[in-house]
Order: sequence, then C-alpha cells, then structure tokens
Amino acid sequence: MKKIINAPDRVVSDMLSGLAAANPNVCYDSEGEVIYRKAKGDKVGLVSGGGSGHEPSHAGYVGRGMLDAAVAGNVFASPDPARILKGIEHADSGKGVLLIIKNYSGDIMNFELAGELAADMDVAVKSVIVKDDVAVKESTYSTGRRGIAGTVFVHKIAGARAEAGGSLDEVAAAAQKTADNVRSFGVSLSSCILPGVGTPGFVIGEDQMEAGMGIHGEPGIEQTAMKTAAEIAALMVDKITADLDYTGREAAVMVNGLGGTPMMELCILAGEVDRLLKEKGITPVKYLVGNYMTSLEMAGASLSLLRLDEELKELLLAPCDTMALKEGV
Amino acid sequence: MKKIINAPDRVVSDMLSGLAAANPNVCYDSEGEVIYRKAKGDKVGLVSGGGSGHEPSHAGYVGRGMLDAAVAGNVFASPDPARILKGIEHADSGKGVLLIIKNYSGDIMNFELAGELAADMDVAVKSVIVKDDVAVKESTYSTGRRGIAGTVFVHKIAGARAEAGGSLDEVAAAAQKTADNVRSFGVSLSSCILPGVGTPGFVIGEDQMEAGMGIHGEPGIEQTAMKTAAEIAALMVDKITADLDYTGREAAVMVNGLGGTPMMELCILAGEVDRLLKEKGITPVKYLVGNYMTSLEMAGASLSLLRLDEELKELLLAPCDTMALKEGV
Amino acid sequence: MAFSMTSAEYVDYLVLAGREIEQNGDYVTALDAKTGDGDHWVNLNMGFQKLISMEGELRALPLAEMLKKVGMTLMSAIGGSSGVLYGSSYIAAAKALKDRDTLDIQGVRLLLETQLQAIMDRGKAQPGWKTMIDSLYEGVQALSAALDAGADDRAAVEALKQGANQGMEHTREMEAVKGRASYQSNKGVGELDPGAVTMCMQLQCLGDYILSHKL
Amino acid sequence: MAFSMTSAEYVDYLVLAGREIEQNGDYVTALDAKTGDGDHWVNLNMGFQKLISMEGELRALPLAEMLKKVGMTLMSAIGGSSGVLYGSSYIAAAKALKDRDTLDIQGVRLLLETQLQAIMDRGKAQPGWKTMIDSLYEGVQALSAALDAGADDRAAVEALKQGANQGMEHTREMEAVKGRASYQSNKGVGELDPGAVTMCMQLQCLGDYILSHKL
Ligand SMILES: Nc1ncnc2c1ncn2[C@@H]1O[C@H](COP(=O)(O)OP(=O)(O)O)[C@@H](O)[C@H]1O
Ligand SMILES: Nc1ncnc2c1ncn2[C@@H]1O[C@H](COP(=O)(O)OP(=O)(O)O)[C@@H](O)[C@H]1O
Ligand SMILES: [Mg+2]
Ligand SMILES: [Mg+2]
Ligand SMILES: [Mg+2]
Ligand SMILES: [Mg+2]
Repeated sequence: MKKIINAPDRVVSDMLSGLAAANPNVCYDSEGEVIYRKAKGDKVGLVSGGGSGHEPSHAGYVGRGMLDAAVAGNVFASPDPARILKGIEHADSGKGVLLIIKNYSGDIMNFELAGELAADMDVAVKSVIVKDDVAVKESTYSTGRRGIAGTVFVHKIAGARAEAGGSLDEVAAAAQKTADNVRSFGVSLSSCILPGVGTPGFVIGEDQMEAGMGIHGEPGIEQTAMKTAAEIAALMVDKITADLDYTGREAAVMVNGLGGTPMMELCILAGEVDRLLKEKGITPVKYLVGNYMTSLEMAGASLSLLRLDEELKELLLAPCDTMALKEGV
Repeated sequence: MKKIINAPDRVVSDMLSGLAAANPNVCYDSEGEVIYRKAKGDKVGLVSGGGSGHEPSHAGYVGRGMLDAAVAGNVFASPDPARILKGIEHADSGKGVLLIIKNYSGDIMNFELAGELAADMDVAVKSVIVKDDVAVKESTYSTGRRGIAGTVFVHKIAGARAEAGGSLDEVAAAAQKTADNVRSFGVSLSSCILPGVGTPGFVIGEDQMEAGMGIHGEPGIEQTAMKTAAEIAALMVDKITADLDYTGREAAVMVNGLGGTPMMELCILAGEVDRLLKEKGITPVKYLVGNYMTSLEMAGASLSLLRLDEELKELLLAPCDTMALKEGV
Repeated sequence: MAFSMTSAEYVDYLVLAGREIEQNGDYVTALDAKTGDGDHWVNLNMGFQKLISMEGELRALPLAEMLKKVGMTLMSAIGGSSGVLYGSSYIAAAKALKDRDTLDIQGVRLLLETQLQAIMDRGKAQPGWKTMIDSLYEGVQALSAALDAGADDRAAVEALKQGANQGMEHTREMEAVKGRASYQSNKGVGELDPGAVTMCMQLQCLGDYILSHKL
Repeated sequence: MAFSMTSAEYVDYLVLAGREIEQNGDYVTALDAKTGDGDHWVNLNMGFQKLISMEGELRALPLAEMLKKVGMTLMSAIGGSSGVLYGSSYIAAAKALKDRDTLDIQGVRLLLETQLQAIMDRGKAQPGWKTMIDSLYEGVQALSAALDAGADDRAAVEALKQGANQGMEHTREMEAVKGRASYQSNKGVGELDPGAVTMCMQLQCLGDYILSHKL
C-alpha cells in the first residue's frame, strides 16, 4: 500500500485538520470529526456525512450555499450518533436541521439515532435519504438503492434553499425533490485499498471493468470486458434514462471521477455523454466534471443526471462557495 | 492499459471537445487543438499550453480572469507552432498577447517559433517562461529547471492583471514576478501510461517513491523508501525554502495531485505543510488543494509555494471563473 | 454445576474476544470484500482494541455500567453498521441488567436476548436476512431450548455455541435483505455474512470462557 | 559510380524510414522513458505514419516543395522537441535546395548540412550535448571528410552511415545539456539519447536506400 498518509488510524483526523487548514471558512471539531462553517448562518442547518474515503465528500462541501456541517466516520464506515449529534449542534441556529443521508444501513441507523437524540434536545430535525444508484434495484422491502454522487446535487440545492431563507420544511422539500429527480450509475476499473487493511479487497482483471460498482467497492452488477469511452457513456446513459424519463427536459450532469481517474478521461467521457443526451432530446444546462465523490484511489467514474425544473435549476445555479464546488463568481 | 478513452490517437481531440461541451464559456478549435474564451475580452490576451496529459492544465484555466486560449499538443509533447499561432489569433484583441511557457526545450522552441510567426503578422507578443521545479538545478547553460504546477499561479496572476486592463508590459511584468517568486517540488508513487504506448515506461517499486520527478515522468533526483505524509511535506518544504527565502512572508500554497492520488491524501499532505510553514514563520494566505497539473494517472503530489507581496496577493485573490479554478464567489 | 460471572470476568471475556478478532483480519476482510465494502474487520477490531486499552477502567465498573460503557465505546470506535448495532445491543443490555451484579446462566440468556432484540430493532431486520442477527438468533434459540429442557449450565453453553455456529453457517445460503450484500444481484448467496462470522466468534469466546474458567 | 535521386525516390526513402521507426517502438520508448518522458517514439512514429499516408501526394511534388511539405507535416504531427526540430530542418532544406530537381551526393551533403545547422539553430544546441544532433553531426562530418578525400559515392555513403552510428553511440557517454535528460542528476550518462537513435535510424535507411537502389 502506497499512500501519502502518516498512519492508517490517523487518516480521518489528519485529513480533516488539513482540510480545515486549507479552508479559512471552516472549522474542525476533532472530537466529533466534524467540519463546520465558521460563520454560522441564521438559517436552517444542513448536515451530511458518512464514511471517509469519498473526499471531497462531504467536508469539501461545507460553506456558504451548501452544507453547514459534515460529519466523518472511519473509512467507509458511517460516523456514530455521537459525532453526528456534534454536527447537528454545530449546524443548528434554532431554525432546525436537515440531515442528508446516503442510503446505507449503517448511515441510516446512525443518523436516525442521532436525529432521535437531537429531538430529545429539542432541535427540529428532518432527514432526506438519497438513493440515486440505478445499478441496484429499488425496493421497499430491502435496503434498496445506494446513495452515491448524486448526493452532491442534493447538498447544492438544499443548501441554496436554506441560504435563501427557506424553512425546514421547504429546505427538506427541495432536498427531497432533488433526490427524487437524480439518478446515477458508475463503473470502476480498479479496486481501492483501505488504509487499515493495506491490501486490495478484490481485483478487477486487466482488460475488465466492473459495471455498477458502489463507491465503497461493493460488487457491481457485472464484470465485463473493458469498454471504450463511448460504450461506457452509452451504458451509463441507458441505465439512467431507463429508470427515469428525461426526454425533453433540462438536466444537470455530473461526470464524477472515483479518485484514480484523471481529468483527461473524465472530459472524454463527458463529451460522449453530451452527444448521447442531445440525441435523446435531453438538454444539459450544467456540467460538473471532476472528483466529487470518490472511493479512495479507485479508477473509474460515475454519471449522475439531475432532471431539472425551474425551481431546481435556479437553486442549482445559485451562488455557493465551498472548497470543492463554487458557483456564481 | 485501462483508460476511459475511445482510441489512443483521439484522446486530445475527444478530451477538448468534451471539455468544451461541459464548459459553456469556452469554444473548441479542432484544427488548432485550442480551447478559447467565447467572450473575447478587449484586453491583453493570455495564451498557454503544452503537451496534453496534464489536465485540467491548460484548457481548464481558460475563462474570465485567467487564460484566453490554451493550446494542446499530443500527450507530453508541445503543440507545434501552427497550433500555437491559432491560439494567439483567438486570444488577440489588438492589445498584444502574452505567452506563458513552461521551461522545456520542446515548448520553448515551438512557442518561440510561433511568437516569431505572430510578430510577422504584427501581433505584439511577449513571453514568460516558468521554471519552478527546484528538483532540477537552475542553469543558464543548459535547459535548466522544468516548469510544473506553479505555472497555474502565473496564469492566475497574469490573468487578473490583464482583466484589470493592464498593458502587455504590465501583464508580462506581473507574470514574470510570479514566475520569479514561485517554487515547486514533486514526488511520485507510481508511473503513468501514455495512451499511444500502452505500457508504463518505468516502474516505481512497491514501498518506493521518486522524489523530484517531473510531470512527464522524467526521472527525479532519487528513488527512496516510501515516506510518511509528514516526511514528504518536510522534504518538499525544505527543498523549496532552501531555494528561496520565504521567512516572514505571506505565501500561496498549492498542494497538487498528479492524477491518481485522491483528495484524502492531498488534504493530509496540506495539513503537514501548513504546520511546517507556520513553524518557519511563513504565513499561508491561500491554499489550492486538488488536481491542478497532473501527469495522466500518476500517483503523487507536488507542492508549490508562491511568495506574495501586496500586488501579487491582490491579483491572486481577484475573481476568476474557469472550469478548474474559481475565485471570488 | 452452576456459574456466576462478575463484571470483571465479563471484561476478561471481551479481551479474549478482542484477541480472537484481531487474529482473523484477513479472513473477515476477505468475506466483507466479497459481499460488502471490506471494512468490517478493521472497524470492529478498532472497537475491540479500544476496549482492551480500557480494560482496567472497565473491570472496575459495576456490571450495568460496564455494559453501557462498552456499548458507548463500540458505537463510537467502530462506526458503520456494526458500531451502532453492537452499541445499541450493549446499551440495551445495560438497561435490562441494571439490577444485577453478576451473570449466571439466566443472566447470560437475558443479556443475549436483549441484545438480539436491540439489534433487530435498530437494524429493522429479522433472522434469515443474512446478518449478524443469524448467529445470535440461533445461538439464543439453542440456549433457551436447552435451558427450557432442563439442561445444566455446561450443556446450555454448549448449545449456545453450537447454535451460533449453525446460525453463521446458515447465512451462506441466505439472501441478504439489509446491508451491503443486498446490493448484489444474487444477494450474496454462497458467501458467509461477515457480521455473522464475527458475532459467532464472540459467542464462541463467551462460551469457551465460561466453560474453561467458570465451569 | 554516381547516383541521382528524384523527389519521388526521396519519398520512397521516407516510407522505408517510417517502417523502420514503426518496428522499433518498444526499444525507442524504453530509451526515452529512461532519460525523458517516453513519448519520443509515439510522436515521431505518428509523424512518419502521416508521411506514409501522404505518399502519393508527396511523390508528385518537386523536390523543394516535397521537402517543405514534409517539414510542415512533421512539425505538426510530431509536436514536442522532435517535431519542431525535424520540421525546421526540412523547411530549411527546402530553401537550400530550391533550385534542384534531384539529389546527387553533393545534394545529399547540402541537405544534411543544412538540416544540421537548422537543428542546431532551432535547438540552440551543439554537438556533444547528447541529442539527435550527434548522429547527424558525425554522419555529416564523415560524409564530408570522405568526399573531400575523393571517395566515390558508395564509400561516401558508407562513411555517412558509419559516422551516424558512431555519433549515436557517443551519446551514451555524453552529459545532456538540452532536453529532458539534462534534468537527471547524472545528466543521462550511460544511456543512449533516443533522439540520436531515431536520427541514426533515418540516416541508416537513407544510406541503405541509396546503396541498394541507386548504386
Ligand atoms: N440492518 C442491519 N441489521 C442487522 N445487521 C446488519 C444490518 N446491516 C448490516 N448488518 C450487519 O453488519 C455487517 C457489516 O458491518 P460493517 O462492515 O461494519 O458495516 P457496513 O456495512 O456499514 O460497512 C453485515 O455483515 C451484517 O451482518
Ligand atoms: N534543444 C534541443 N536541440 C536538439 N535536440 C534536442 C533538443 N531538445 C531535445 N532534443 C532531442 O529531442 C529528443 C526528444 O524528443 P521528444 O521526445 O520528441 O521531445 P520531448 O523532449 O519534448 O518529449 C531528445 O532525445 C533529443 O535528441
Ligand atoms: Mg462500511
Ligand atoms: Mg515530450
Ligand atoms: Mg463493511
Ligand atoms: Mg520525449
């Protein structure tokens, strides 16, 4: 394992303190492994978080127009309720707090318990669960779909609604609408190494790729022969548009790198996606191309498509100023 | 070789057309492999470029407050003079054009020739050569130091000066001052694969790293045992501050990923750098942490430190709106 | 012969369980990598190593307080799914056992039944869903059946161990409903659930501790 | 015996050189990876393949125009250091040979001398600096020396080939002044310069073409 770290059991705290050193607009609470806004807004608070290893998610999205606090767990493991409660406290200015949760058993259980604890302390808490990964079948019975990179759109849009003075219900509604309208699909070309483990948990054969792999290296829907950028784009667009009808609609597009795939490849993929969307009568009005939600150093990429209406579009394009996403210069 | 591409000989054009699809503020000239600003400013034009494989450099920095045109060569190969001339034409609005060149024989020769051709066409052209890599000894006799990630600071500051209405001489002076005050040092943990070659040109042993490697995988100053983040930070800071005295000064800090190293590790490195700088009496006033100038999918990172004065600081913090760098939301 | 276990002795068991977990890193990680995200062992181990580092402090606490502290510690140090589930299970056990100083066989039964219920509640999950619940559920079932049939402590503990092992083995053929294996198209059929494996390890250690030190 | 080479025949040589380069990918790439950035072969090959694809068009051009077209093509298709150097060398050669239709041995000499000077000017480089110049320089030196000593065409061409090869070999012990090998702490000593190797390949092909087709 070659990583630029000090020690496997220090990666989370070292990473967050480094991030806070680099970003003058946030503070680091080392007890809760929370990154929170230095200037507390008089507004609904937004809290997200989850396991580490997905940087810049989530701490990179703390700032004006997006999150108020991000809570980090160990690598690939949800933070525990005590940490999340710290995050809620940092985000709360008396107008209530929205929790943005990715749909994993662990995150759900920990955030839910934290929400109960916060409610005991008379903080109004709502939560929205993101489940955008169409590689997994949706189900009310089982855990259902995973939440992946589409979550960043939820942060952005709920953040804009909160910044504009929306009530907790309004912010939650904007977040829910975003979650309802975003779909994602990812492919990976290589595995990743958990710092505490030191060796890759699985191997993807040379000339093979895994379609539909999650952002923790949870197995995908199939291993196939390595495809071209055009074929990968087609697979992604097909899977997503088969699940939600985007025809004739405007969309925001995220071409997200998983950590080990360089910008050159993401741009090539974005070009193919753009062509396919236009062929399908979908109008891309905003692109995000880069590393937004990663899986350590995994090579691969995901596509997220957010179906827009006027409200979502306006909120999406509203200014925000975070380390990993800035809008409205 | 596993890359998200269509074909090795199409990577540059596919990448640039994808980038242009994703960024509504730029256009793609496929004949010259040039990305240029859609809204041509009535100002001194800024042109940079070089071999591809360093994305988001340079096309990602085209936009308000930075470059007017970026010219792309083949992977790791300077663009030829004809392409550069196209870039100059796109950037020129009659107030002259500044070429920002990284110090490689190939780039120097091609940009110089293009500049001569432009002068023949009565375009006022000046150029600034960036040689920030302290891993290489400076020399007037040989090629001397390479230009690496510190170049992005030159784009930013010259861009701000041009946006503010500076004359060609003033813009060139700001660029030169930046180049004179920036130093960089990089380490790499893995090699990278040129799309047209398909196999890695060299191998860095497991548990080894290469100190001082360039952004094209040119061999570094030594292969050493893999170090911790704190040790790597110390190596970088020591090499840089041994070359230029930053004591008591403000500095802009770039912790740059080489393409395959995730944000988690860059943040950890930034934290260590921050600690060391403060110990040395250097005041970091601005951090850039992310992939700014890469080497395909190479794992590793570089540190660039720009010594600031009031002028440079003001220009550095002036607004800019490009795909890869936004300032002043 | 009947036994009675003090709070300090329960901590002795936890230390043994921690050592056992520590030694099975590659095996458990490989299992979680196959159907999950590969972090189950790292995090569970971190939790138990934390407990081991607190051994002295824990041994000094009365039973219920010790259990609560263990729960809080595991919840925060492990994180993820296992952290909150183990945390909840120990916090619930602390409540259920708040009037006792020691654990006899009925106390062990109550502890495990309480933990089982707490995990099912927190996880919104049932036996048969290919989780840690299955080892605990079959272990508790076997223990209760033995006790209800009048078995002595030794036979009851043996039943617990055997039941836990069967529960773990049964996860191999189950389809995952909750947790990461549910994302797979075949729902993880054919692989043991890593959480069931580590739950079983703990129950084996508990049984062995009682059998060799207390009976 | 004396020879004379038409523009079309020079294009035949370029095609042979392109084929030779195409076959030496791994070798040249490995060399450039050792002291440079590993792209020399990919790009040079791309340039020569472009020439091959334009064979018909090129063959139809008069000598000077053909040389100019080759220069423009190589400059844009190769890029990097080699592109502008080869490009400049052919564009300069086109000027120097603008009054000739064919190349005899003196024409070849003038062509190569002009190319050498153009590369040195554009690269601001000298013989002995571990670049492509060294193969060309020693080749031209040997050719000129042979001709000045009254050698016949065959002997002169043999001298060119041998000189080029020696120049290439000499780069192994040189310290790089320009180009990427100069970034290395040992200045690349011990390795052949990739640009010298491919320059030598071309000169060998040129010599062989003349020897086997024209003499
Ligand atoms: N909802 C649930 N109810 C009960 N057990 C669960 C649930 N979700 C997961 N588990 C158990 O947790 C184990 C995984 O634990 P761990 O790896 O720590 O969590 P994560 O899945 O968050 O990475 C699974 O193998 C399973 O036994
Ligand atoms: N200034 C120069 N003058 C002459 N030859 C040079 C010069 N710089 C580089 N070269 C030659 O070019 C070769 C490298 O070519 P290439 O790989 O295409 O360029 P780059 O160094 O830009 O990647 C070197 O091996 C050397 O022979
Ligand atoms: Mg996990
Ligand atoms: Mg090159
Ligand atoms: Mg897990
Ligand atoms: Mg090269």
